[in-house]
Amino acid sequence: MSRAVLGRTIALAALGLAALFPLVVTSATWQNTAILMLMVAQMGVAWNILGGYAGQVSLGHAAFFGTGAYVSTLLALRFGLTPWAGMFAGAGVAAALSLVIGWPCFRLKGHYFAMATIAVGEIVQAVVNGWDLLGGAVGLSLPLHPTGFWPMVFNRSKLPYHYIALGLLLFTLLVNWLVTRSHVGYYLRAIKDEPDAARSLGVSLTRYKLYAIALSSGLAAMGGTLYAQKELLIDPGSTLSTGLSIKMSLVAIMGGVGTLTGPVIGAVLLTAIEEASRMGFGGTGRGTDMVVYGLLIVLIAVYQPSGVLGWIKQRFPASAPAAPPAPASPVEGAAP
Amino acid sequence: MPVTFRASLLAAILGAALPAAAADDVVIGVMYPLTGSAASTGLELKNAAQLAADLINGTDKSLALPLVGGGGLPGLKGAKLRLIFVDHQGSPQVGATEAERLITQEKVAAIQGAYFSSVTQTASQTAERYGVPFLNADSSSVGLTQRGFKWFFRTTPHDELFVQNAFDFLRDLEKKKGIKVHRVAILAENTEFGTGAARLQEKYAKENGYEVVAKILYPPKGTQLTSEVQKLKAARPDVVFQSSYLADAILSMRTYKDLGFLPTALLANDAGFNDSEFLKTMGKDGNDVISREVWALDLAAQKPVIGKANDIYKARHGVNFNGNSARAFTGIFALADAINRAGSTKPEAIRAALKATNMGADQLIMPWGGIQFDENGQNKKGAGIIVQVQDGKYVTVWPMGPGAKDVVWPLPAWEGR
Amino acid sequence: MLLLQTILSGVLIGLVYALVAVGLTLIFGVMDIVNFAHGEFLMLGMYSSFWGFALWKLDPLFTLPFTALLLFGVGAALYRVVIRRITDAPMLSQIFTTFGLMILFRGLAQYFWSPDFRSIDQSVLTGKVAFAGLQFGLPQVVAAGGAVATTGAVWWFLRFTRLGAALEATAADKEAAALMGIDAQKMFALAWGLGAACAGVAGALLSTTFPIFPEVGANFILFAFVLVALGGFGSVAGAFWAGILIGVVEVVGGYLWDPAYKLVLVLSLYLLVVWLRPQGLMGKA
Amino acid sequence: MSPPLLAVERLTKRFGGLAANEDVSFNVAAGEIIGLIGPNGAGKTTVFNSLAGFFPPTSGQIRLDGQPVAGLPPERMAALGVARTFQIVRIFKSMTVLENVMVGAMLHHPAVRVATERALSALDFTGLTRRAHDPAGRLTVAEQKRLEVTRALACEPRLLLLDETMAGLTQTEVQEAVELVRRIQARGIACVVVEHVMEGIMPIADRMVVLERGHVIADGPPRAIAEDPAVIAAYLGEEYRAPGP
Repeated sequence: MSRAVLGRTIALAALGLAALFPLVVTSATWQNTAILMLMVAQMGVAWNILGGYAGQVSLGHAAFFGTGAYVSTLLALRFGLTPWAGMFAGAGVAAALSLVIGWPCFRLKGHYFAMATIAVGEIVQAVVNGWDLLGGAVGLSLPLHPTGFWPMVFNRSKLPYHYIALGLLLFTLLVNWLVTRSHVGYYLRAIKDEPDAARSLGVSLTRYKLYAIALSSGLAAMGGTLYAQKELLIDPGSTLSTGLSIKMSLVAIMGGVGTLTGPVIGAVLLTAIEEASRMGFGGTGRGTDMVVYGLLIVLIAVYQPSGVLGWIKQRFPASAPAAPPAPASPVEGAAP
Repeated sequence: MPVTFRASLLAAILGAALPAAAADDVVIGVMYPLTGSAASTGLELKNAAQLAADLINGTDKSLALPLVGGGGLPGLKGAKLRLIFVDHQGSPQVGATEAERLITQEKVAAIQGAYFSSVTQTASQTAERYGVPFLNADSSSVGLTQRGFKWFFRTTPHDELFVQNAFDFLRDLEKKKGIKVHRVAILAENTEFGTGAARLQEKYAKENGYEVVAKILYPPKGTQLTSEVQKLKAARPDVVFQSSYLADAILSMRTYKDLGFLPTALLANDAGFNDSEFLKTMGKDGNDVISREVWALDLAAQKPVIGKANDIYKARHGVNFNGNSARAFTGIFALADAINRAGSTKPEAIRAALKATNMGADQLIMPWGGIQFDENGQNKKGAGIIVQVQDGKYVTVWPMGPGAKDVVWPLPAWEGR
Repeated sequence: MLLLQTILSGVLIGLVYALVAVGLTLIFGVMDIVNFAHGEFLMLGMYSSFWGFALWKLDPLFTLPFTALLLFGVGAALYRVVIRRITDAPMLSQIFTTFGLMILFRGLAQYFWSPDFRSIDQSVLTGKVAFAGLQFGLPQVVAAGGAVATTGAVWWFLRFTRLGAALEATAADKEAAALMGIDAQKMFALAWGLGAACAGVAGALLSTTFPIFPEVGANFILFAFVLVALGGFGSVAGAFWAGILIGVVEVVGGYLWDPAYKLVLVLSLYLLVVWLRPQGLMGKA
Repeated sequence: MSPPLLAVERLTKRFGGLAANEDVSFNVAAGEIIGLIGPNGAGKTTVFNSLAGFFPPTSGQIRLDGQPVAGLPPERMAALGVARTFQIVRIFKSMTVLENVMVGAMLHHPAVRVATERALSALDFTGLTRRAHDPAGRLTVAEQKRLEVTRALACEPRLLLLDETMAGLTQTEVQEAVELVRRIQARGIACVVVEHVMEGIMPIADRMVVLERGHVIADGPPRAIAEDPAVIAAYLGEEYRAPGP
């Protein structure tokens, strides 16, 4: 079995597992962990468009995640708009915001860009923190009732949240896949590898980086809406923090930067480590959970810097070229 | 990865998955911030809650509080209280996740937590969804008991009462000493805790006819407070109302001294100013700070059980109770009382018992009228006190009755202390 | 007068920021690695001072050389054990690693020393410096002076010693330096040692005024990042001047405007500068 | 008379106070091969970067079909039909050879399927077809240089700027490269070739432009250039590479 076929089989199996999981496993804790994994994966996949494919390492993506959360929540609280619509409104606002932020920041490269995005994220957090309309430091709360499909609030059953999170992840993956299959995806990878060469081939760096950040932030914002609907409380500290931004990049790195499914794998792994170390050691009050969590991250980063997918590629090198044989095409020039 | 390490992690994961508890125990989930910048407080709260459970499970009856020394809950044939502590890391999302785990995996009868108002909010939401009683002993955000929840109970008074107390105190003091306060300034951390208090303080100051000459919100986790103190100095307030956690409380006091800022009085909003570490660090410079509180050791003069409980706590952990730990201690007693009367660990029965709670003042180590919940789950009989640091100790100065010390007013100069 | 006082207060704290950032920029300059765990070096420096004081009643100023040495050892050892393995890894993996170290160090500090807030309550440094109607706390003045001295020493070391020149050469061009017979591994370890020592000294200088707790690094790391980027990655002089600039803008801005937004002000200034001058104030283009 | 494909008019580029190019003027007609030579540091690469849009000129004008284009960014220049290679190869290492070329082809054919077809035919033209699905980083240096040419060709340029595509190649490889440039010309694409390897450029160039210290010191057919005293003097100053027979 070639690696491509094997990969597809595993992906289908994973999808099946994700779809059936909450029906088979009825423990709310495990169901909840699965939802967290899906949500974190969605963030990582969204982040990956800009940080992975285009190679622009953003450490301020929580600003967009938070924008999505705040926009849909505000629309729901003020105008009774269903979060289903609010989710897209939030994505739109976040994408617009990302263009305003991206345009100046894309003058910067490498570490300079990463640092600037941290600064932007912190500014957004500080501004929202002092913005009364958005509840300031207290944040905004959504009511527990009414529940149901349109208000996107569900009471005890975890199933709706699970399938919304799964759907959103699949949607994000689909967008990601479409990007990689279009010229935009090729351009982004070209920009990441050799920006000057890309320009010489007619690729406008600013334009395609802006495409990437708009898509990436819009999708991250949709995740923000889901967060708001699940936790029913959003505040600057939990939806706009740099820690959250870093987490988005962490899952991508852990799984494999610039790959379609890398962030998903990373999210499953990181969430598992996080939850297990906290559940296992958190109650001691001695910081053991942080020691375990930190240590595991360092070990993975040091011993597997290219992520889980990188490890798989090393371990199981492709035996045959993955791409299909080239179709014959008419020759324009003279044969050599 | 070392094998033992992997094994222990695996054990932890499996351990979390296994159904909890010998059937006889009454399991209560307790959630506090056990890592992060509030971990120090979280640990104190954990210790106090555990002590309460141990006293109830033990057989030593020398402490004159209900249920103590009964070897468990008599209403459940001597079932022991078992507390499961979880770390919510100060994150509302983790709070909700952990509450759910406590309810569904550990099958807790009730939950107590979570110190941070934001985490209390999401965690109690989860409890509400599942129909499990959530007792909050230490979050003072007013909104928590305005959500119309059926399963949420709060023993501590909230911010509005505390702020009211502070202004009642000022009024009483003006009357008693024949002085007049005109200008007040507000300094608060720009977080949920600080801004909430600042808003109320501003409102009450205006209602009471004081002039608010400055309202300064500073970002948390800062490195210096120089600009804030300069601004305060320029505003020349008589009284400064301050809401800060420990690091900023220490930093601000030092900056006051360095920059020579001396208001007539400093009225702190609990938190950092009442932390065990505060006076140790500030030494004489911490003297004469006034703060709102819910507990003080000198209350033991009128209520010996306070001193007795404190002795036990101090013997175990080396420090005195403070307002936070005393409230966590009391929270467990309130839960135990209700579960004992319910005679069952069924949530509905416990909730009914909580609604019917009527603990008297003598059954608590708090200076409260007792514990009795209103229709929103708020304790009607809670009360605040005002303490002042005098000679390195917190002494009660309000309510001004028997046992209350006289207030040192104004603040003496920094030099020559 | 109040304004002048405010400006000078800004300079004092800015110099301490600069010292933290100098360590960070040194590591970056030589290795192109942004160290997220840098604030934890500062935390360790603080705890080193604290334990010297708590166990043996030694003043942080007295134990400062020891703290510097200890942190040098921690930095160099960290390089040997961990960082060495990720020298050639992509930038993201390096961020990932140092971020993990940050969490690990905080966890370890809490594990061994409890999450309690500590402080050094009886230093030889108490009192005030007052002149011409201005007044400053003695600890702040000493901290600023110590920061200037340490930064100056690092600058001197890089400029005027053989070892420093070797370090600079490695920073400028690793291959060329290797051809000149400079052992890059040694230089990297030296950079980490020095970088950690700078942060450790800053921690020691702050330990008499600032509360000490496992997460204290978080308070300083953001400014250190801003300074490094603002001054120009790898530029010691740039970090120094950026420190003063940011300190003054933070304190004066907070005073004249709203303290709630002083962070916004500082970060906006930083973004404006790098927008106009992407390589930072004194960075190489 | 219609304007030349490319007209460089008094192009000047200064960095700080230093002039890398001063008053550089020359024309390129459609389908012509121009050799751009000169000693090291004469400013050849600066001219290239200005033509390709990487450096906005300090003064002077560049015209393409008579239209002023000086100061346009590289991506606009590429769209107008100016493609280039780099002195130090800049291939997309994370991509396959085919994908590298597709990025070029997408300039005029964004649809992936069409771009694939175009890229494959370009690879066929340059003789890299059998490497199409290899990771680009695994190619030899000569192949990488050829890949850059292929990628630039996929942009369907009218003017191709080749920056030292023959440096470091073996004798056989140089001959292959020369052959390739000829075939490119045969497709009606004009080339400006910066080259140190004289035996590579002399036989194919229609005209040579010689730069020294930023100035054009000679402009004419290769034969005439080889005998120009000013050119010989300029080259005697440094390590001299004998021109071809």
